[in-house]
Amino acid sequence: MTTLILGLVLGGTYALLALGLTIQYGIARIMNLAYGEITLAAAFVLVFLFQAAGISPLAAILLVGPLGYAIGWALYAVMMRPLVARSGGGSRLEVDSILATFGLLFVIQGLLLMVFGSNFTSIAYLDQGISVFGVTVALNRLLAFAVCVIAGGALTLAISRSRWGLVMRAVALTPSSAPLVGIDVNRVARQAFALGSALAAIGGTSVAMYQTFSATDGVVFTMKALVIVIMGGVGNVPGVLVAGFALGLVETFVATMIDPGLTLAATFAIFLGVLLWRPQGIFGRRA
Amino acid sequence: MSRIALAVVTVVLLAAIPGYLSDYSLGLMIGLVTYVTLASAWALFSGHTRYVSLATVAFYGSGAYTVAVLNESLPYPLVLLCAGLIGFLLALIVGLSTLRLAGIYFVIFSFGLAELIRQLITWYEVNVTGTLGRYIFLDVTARGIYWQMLALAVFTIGLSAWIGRHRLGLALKVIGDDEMVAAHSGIDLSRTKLIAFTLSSTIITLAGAIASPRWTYVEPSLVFNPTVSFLTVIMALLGGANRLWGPLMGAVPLFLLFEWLSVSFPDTYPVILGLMFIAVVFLFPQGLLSSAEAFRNRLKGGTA
Amino acid sequence: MTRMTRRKAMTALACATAIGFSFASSAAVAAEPPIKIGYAVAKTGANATGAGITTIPNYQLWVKEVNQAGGLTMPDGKKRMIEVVEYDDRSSNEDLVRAIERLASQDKVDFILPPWGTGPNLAIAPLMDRFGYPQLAVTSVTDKAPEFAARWKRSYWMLGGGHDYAVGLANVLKAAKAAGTINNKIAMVSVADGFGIDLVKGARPAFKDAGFEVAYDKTYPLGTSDFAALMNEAKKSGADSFVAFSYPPDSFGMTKTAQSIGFNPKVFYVGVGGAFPIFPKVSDGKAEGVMSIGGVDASSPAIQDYFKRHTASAGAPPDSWASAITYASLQMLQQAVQRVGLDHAKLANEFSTSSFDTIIGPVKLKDNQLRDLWWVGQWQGNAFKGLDPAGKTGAVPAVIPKPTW
Amino acid sequence: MTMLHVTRARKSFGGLVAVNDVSFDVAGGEILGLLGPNGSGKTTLLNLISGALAPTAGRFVLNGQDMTGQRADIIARQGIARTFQLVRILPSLTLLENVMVPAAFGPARLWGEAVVSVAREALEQVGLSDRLSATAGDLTYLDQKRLELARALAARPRLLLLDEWLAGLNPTELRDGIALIQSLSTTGITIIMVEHIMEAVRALCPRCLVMNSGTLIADGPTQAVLSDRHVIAAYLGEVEHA
Repeated sequence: MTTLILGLVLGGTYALLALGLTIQYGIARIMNLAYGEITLAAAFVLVFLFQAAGISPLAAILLVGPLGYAIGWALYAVMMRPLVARSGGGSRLEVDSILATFGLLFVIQGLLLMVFGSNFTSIAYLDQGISVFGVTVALNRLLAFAVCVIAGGALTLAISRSRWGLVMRAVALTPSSAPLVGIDVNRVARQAFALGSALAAIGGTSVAMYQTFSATDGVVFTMKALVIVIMGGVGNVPGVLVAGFALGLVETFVATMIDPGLTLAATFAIFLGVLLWRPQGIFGRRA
Repeated sequence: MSRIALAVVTVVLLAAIPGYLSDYSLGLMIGLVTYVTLASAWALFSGHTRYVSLATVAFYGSGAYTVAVLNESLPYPLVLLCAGLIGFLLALIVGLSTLRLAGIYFVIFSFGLAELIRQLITWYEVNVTGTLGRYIFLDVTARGIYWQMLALAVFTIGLSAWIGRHRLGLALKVIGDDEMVAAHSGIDLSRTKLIAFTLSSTIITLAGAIASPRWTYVEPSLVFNPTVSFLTVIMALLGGANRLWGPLMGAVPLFLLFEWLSVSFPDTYPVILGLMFIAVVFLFPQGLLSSAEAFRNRLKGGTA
Repeated sequence: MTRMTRRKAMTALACATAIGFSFASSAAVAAEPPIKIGYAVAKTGANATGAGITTIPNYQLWVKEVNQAGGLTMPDGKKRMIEVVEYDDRSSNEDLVRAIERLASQDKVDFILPPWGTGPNLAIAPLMDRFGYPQLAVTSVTDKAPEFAARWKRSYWMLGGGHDYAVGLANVLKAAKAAGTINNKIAMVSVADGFGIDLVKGARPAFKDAGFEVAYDKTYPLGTSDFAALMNEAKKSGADSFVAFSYPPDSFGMTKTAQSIGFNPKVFYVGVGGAFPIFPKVSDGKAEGVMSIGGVDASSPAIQDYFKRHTASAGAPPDSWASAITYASLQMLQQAVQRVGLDHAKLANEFSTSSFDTIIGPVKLKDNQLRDLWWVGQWQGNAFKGLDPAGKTGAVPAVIPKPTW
Repeated sequence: MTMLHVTRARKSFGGLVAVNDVSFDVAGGEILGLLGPNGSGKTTLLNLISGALAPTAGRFVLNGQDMTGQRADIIARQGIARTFQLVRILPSLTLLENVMVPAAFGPARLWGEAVVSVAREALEQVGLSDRLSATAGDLTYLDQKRLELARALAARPRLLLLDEWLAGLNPTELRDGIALIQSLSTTGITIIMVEHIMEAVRALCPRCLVMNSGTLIADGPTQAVLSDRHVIAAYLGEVEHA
């Protein structure tokens, strides 16, 4: 029971981190290696707002989310769009976007180091425990879990039910033929990338509440998110939720029952296994 | 013929310079030759097939770690041999299981591989041998390392040149362009990819083994540093990964540039580096060599 | 290669008044050429955080103070300014080795200050030995220090070994058990890294000898960010003492997790990071009673003054473990130069044989190692005070049980 | 003499049966037309023969050798070469290199002088021999088609599969294309061609197969097949849909 609840809560924080990436990669077709840095930048901004301006982290989420959206929008327009145009829908975009966002990773990390220094950063907010079915869980983790479930649920609904979601799915499936039915692929991709950045930023703000971090931690977030995205199936929002929860459960299970030393190895082993046997993700459909 | 003569003279000159260099310049040359080797070996497989591998450090680190484990129990040449063998076997296993993955999946898999190997070695060391962090006390001088690495670099480029003229080279190019056509032309996809991947990975493992005595102390988190993989990719792509001399043309200027930046702008260099990186992607999409060629053609032909 | 830019110490000065002051003083000693001191530390990459907390601020503080005082005093009484040559090793040993080669053979600096971390210090040791530079390896914890000191005659190892810290902790716990304040069970976790393994290997026999039963003994991988499962298991183990041989982010994560799940062991010990100035904030102001590695003699005026100066210079107080020792090593250098000048052999001899007066008190190395260290410390009041060795000047008695969060 | 023997070939994707128990024989030296409306399974059938897809069921025998379920490269080395519906050249290679590929890796496995001369010959056959070192990606659409054919010919195949190779050509080009294929037939090569252009089918193929919704609905002399009631219905049906 303890394992189950701890695993689910941990999984929720993982899934929240991965939501944005799956949208960026699945719909906008940008493999964003700087994803973790955007998350981290949001975490720093939250801490700054909290400490310097005294803005409550909960209110700050409302500020940081839209900010992430705006930055994602701008990044896409300035940096990604020319690459997309150049690739002409081919597979070159993947390599190009990996390389370009790898550069972006350095830029953001360098800026964070210059502005916030290399020190560990941490705030204490909502970290009192709360009992869930007899298991004590930190409130901020629970909050991340809730945000994840709400954001993930809303996205799932929006994508499967609304017209906007239909357009998103169309672009994700066949970006080349979407224009035939009057969809502005460029606009949709930009929206998706911006939305992904906003989710990354929200993920970052929740990270700031429960974890100590420093300016060089971004890659860790990217990797975790990537593992979950691949497991869940690229662009598949419910898949990401399930994969995140599954990963949280596995890690907690391995840590409790087998050996905490193998948690990360287990993560990567599962990840590689999924890649080998079901590269479309556990929940993806075969192409 | 004159080309070969030129190459021989260059190699002889390169082999002779350590006598005239300061320790730092020699260190710089070692780093330079190491990355030329890595980038060329990487391009041997990835350049033509366009399978972007981020597993470089998985092999490089394995080589270094092998030396760290064996350096006290075996003579040095045997240690190198073992490292090569381990790289070969590892590449074989990885290759057999992964080369059917395409595109982004291969990229990500290769990245995860380095992490998995690192985690497994760590766990093994902690729980089985009970030590983490090994020492390399070998009587290999910086010059010795330089000569070995130079030899490996020459071998790598020579091998690439030979492959380029051999049917294996043509097969790799075809695979890079269109796997479907390759298969329908009679090319055995998995065998071809496996051979190239194994050759490339074994060389990379050896490079790690040769470089490791310079570090004295080896730990999984130190030797499996993903930056090595990324730098290798960037250097090869910058020069033009599908050209024989491309990786070299990318590795030399980038390596010197990194060195210069970190020396001159120790505080801001990540930002500059990142911006340049982005600039490279935008300005030289096909690599420096291709861009230079296109420029030359434009000068010569007037019209394209 | 293009000409490098030297980051002259003068330009590194933080405030305008200091600049004015140094101009005035440097004008007075204009005849003397500056002393070049070089270092390569991690400004980016995995080691940047550790180096940014413990190593770099102390180097900067010391250089600033020395230059404000007109420079290093030479044996003949003349003063020479310090000129700094610094490189970023990008947390890569290959780059670090090259940077040291550069400092030694290209820049021909007079003295090289060590990098941050055990691995980096070991990586440069053979080079420093070959070039003949003394190496004041402060931030490296290794049980093999005696071996290394014998192998590289001019290397000095100043932070002890994992075994020392483990035994120190065992002593503190043993005393508490004898007094009947804690039971004989310990829950122990360690990071799967050279450092964690060294400590845990020392701790297992030490705890056993002290009559403890290690009820929970697990290792977690480097880079773990969630400790809920681990801490829950530790809580269930029934141990009164929780011991973590951890790295800073883990130490912080465990503290937060312990607080949120209401895990209140009588002894709460975390590894690196526990003595960091940020720790009280991490623990939401409830650091009181938390034990960790290191410690300072909080009652010493020299230490108090050092904390003030460090805070003014770096914007934050130093950590209470390796920072003061780093600064003390620089004072040793300063005094050694004053006694014997810049000759490496003479400096090495001086480090090996003489005693020095530093902020951590008089220092005399034994077999090229600093052994007079704090092994265990505890947050008491607003300071992280040394507990063990109990006989050391400034040692305070342990507060056990720790107040609940 | 039977060159290719296809027995109850079947391919299903999930619930969709793209090729439904198709059986036929091809004699050596024959030029066989494969007709049918869009989506009737013609290309899938070619893919099954060339090994691009593995059949769900059925048997494929080439010259007495069972090739059922073999990989594409092994089938290619047995002497089957093909072109693709959407032209697939190797854009970063030169024309000569493009054409060298099947000569080097196909049934003959040539190298050195031999492979170059075979490649030149094949390029000459399609009229591209003056641009050996041009990059294939720079060619016009028609030249790309020619290049693709030259590549298939360089394999010196016993069986050549053409997937709408004549589609998209203007009338002059079409006439050249038909002449080209006709000139091939004199070399004794066996050809199966998927084609929509009736003019070409009438000129080139003495015999035709017609597929509809995955099923073989007609097999016989071209003239007879084209006037078959079912065949006309199938095509008209398609017209209605469009």
